[in-house]
Amino acid sequence: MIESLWGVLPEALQTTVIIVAKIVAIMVPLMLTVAYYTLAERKVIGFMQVRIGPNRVGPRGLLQPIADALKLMFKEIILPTNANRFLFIIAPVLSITPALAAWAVIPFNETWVLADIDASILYILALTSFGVYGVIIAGWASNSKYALLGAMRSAAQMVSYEIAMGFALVGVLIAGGSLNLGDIVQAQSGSILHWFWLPLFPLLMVYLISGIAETNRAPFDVAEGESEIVAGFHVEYSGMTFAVFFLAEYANMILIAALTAIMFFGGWLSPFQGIPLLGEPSLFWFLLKTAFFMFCFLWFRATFPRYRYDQIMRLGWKVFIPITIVWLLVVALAVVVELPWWFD
Amino acid sequence: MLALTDYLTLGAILFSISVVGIFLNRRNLIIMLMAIELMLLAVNMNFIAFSHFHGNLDGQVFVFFILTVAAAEAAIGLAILIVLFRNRRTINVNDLDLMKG
Amino acid sequence: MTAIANYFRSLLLLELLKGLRLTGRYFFARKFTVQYPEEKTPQSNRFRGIHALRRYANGEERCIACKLCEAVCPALAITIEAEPRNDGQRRTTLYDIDLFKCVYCGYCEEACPVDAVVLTRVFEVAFDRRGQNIMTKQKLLAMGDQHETQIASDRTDDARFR
Amino acid sequence: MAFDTLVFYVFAAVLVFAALRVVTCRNPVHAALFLVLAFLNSAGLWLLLEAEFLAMTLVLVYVGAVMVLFLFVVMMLDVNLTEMRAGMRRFAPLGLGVGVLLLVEMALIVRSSAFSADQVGDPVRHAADYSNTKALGSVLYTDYVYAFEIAAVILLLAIIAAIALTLRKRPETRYQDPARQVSVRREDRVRLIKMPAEKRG
Repeated sequence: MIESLWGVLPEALQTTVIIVAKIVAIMVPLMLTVAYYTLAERKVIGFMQVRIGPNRVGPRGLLQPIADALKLMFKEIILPTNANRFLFIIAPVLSITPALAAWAVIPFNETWVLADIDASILYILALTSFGVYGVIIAGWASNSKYALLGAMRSAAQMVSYEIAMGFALVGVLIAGGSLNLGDIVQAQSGSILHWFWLPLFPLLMVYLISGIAETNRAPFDVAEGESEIVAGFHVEYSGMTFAVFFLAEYANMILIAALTAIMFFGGWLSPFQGIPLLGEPSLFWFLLKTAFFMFCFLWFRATFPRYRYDQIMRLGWKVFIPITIVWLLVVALAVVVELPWWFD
Repeated sequence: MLALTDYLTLGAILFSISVVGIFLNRRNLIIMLMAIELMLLAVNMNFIAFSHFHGNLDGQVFVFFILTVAAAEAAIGLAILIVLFRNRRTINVNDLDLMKG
Repeated sequence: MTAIANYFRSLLLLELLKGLRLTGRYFFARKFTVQYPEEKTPQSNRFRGIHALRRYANGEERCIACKLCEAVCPALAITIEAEPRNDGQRRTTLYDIDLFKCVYCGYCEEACPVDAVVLTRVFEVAFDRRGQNIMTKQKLLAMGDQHETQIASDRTDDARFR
Repeated sequence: MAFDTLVFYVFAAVLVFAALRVVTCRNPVHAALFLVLAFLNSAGLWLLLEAEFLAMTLVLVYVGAVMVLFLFVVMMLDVNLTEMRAGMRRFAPLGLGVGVLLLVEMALIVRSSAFSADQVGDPVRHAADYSNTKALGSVLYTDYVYAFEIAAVILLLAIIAAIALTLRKRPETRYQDPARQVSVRREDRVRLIKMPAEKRG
């Protein structure tokens, strides 16, 4: 019955249905991860501060994200006076779209990738650079001093760190010899020593730290800076609009974690390559690596005090960019002389 | 089937709009800069269309160089704008007449 | 030379790793969280919670309207008005404590010559209407009546330190 | 109507609308945002023309960096909007006249037989594994390598020029040197002194 109905559909519609199903298959787990990532953040930071974190809603607090979501949904959305209505509402959408759209090119294993395009690194760079608009527009449309200050800060910060991040990715694509994320993972196959974290270690550090700065997370969260500009660009947001900003931030963190796993830690490749069963490349390894870097985000937030704004800019321009440029030269040289076992 | 002329017409319309924009905003330096960016976009559109329809990559290479030069131009233009605003507290083109003597 | 060595050492991010190690260790440490409504932290007998006015054993209220507590209150939370009673004794007609102003310093208790105003161990207070923040004389006396045994035993325990 | 034709007309319509709003907008911030919209739409059109690399670069460079810079400047400068608008109506007839003249001239050229379909021919169909980025790169680093290096020098020049133009030392502000702050050791700052305790009077 169902098969005969399926056969009746025109071919274009069939592919559309399949693609939509794939998108849903990526988005639903992703949004669930985002929801539980917020709980994980509160739990992990609580644990590091010798507290136990939320434990009231459901067993061990496991239903807390659902309670939070319900609360945010039923809250009123307040429009500030003289705010630009259209831009005010569109800003959260603009900030979450790139965070979700980037998942189109993330390979989960050899075959599971929504769009296997050639220039996936370029695509991701273009999308992440677009993420800054949500912040700027939110800050400007709120018609509030604090929001504008926060937006200015995070705009400058994100644009500055984009350069360091882009250069780090250039290093990866020189080493991997491709712009396609799947090919980059394949280029790392061999053993754990063939993964790019070792030859590209400075770039890995720069990428990870720039990623934190890019997502406006602690210790680079001057854009929010609770103690100085209350909540930065999203002071005026409430209810669901605020929730969307929140989701965007966490989706971006997961994206950066996944990209780090793919580009420096061999994506779906197993660290025990060569050993039977355990050495099989699989989705599990990719998720494990991503989860580790997601944990690192929380770990950093629990550990480091917030940077001052001028220190952030100094770090980005005067430290990271020189380091990446120097290491790009090293990597390019290593590739040209075909340094054994890294780039064989 | 799309033809070369469709893209060229689009480029022409864009170019004309940006020329009109420069006339309309003769006082506002920022919008004038934006109109110039729009003009370059129209030119790029033509280059890429030609490159596609002739099967020759040289047009795209040229667009690449236009993009770099335009980025440099925007950076320097905005820097000049900021210095102007710092010194004169205005970016009105009519007020920038010190050189008349 | 040391400057150069320091520069290269700074590239290793040792301080950051030290910090991460510390928080990483505490991640596995035993947690000290007290599950508040079910569990409660122990209280001292000097705990300074919400106020009460005491009575003598015969039911006579202790306060003689000397207004020392009003004078000593650093937050100006206490308001007292007094008149002679029918039997000629001086008593308060109005004794209000504004809990929004009170800083729970306990000076009023220290100042009181007859141990009339005291701070009880009650700290779980919530208001849902305007005006509930004012502790009137009736409410204060009721507090005192309700918690008299606890108040008295706390005072006797603490007496030798006073 | 074929699918790509439909896409072309949608993108082109939004692009022309956005361009019109850029030049007629009352508020420079709105103008900048409409310019962003125009860039995004033309990136879509370039994808249609199989120029993936340049479409991505357009988004990356223009939307991600240049327009952010524009917005930054527009939001920072406290521009008097009414004064900016003053001459608009006066310049409108002249501007429109020149614009229409330009459009008519270009239309005459574009619609001439030199660009017609039989003259130009169909675009080259590429194989499935054709990579626009790779092809562009191989041309860029061989035939155009000198031009490429000049472009790099121009960018360097722009960086230096922009910094040199806007750099100013404010004498009243206090700066700090993080390197010096970090390299301070205890011995430089704290001096332990031994001294006899004073006698009590």
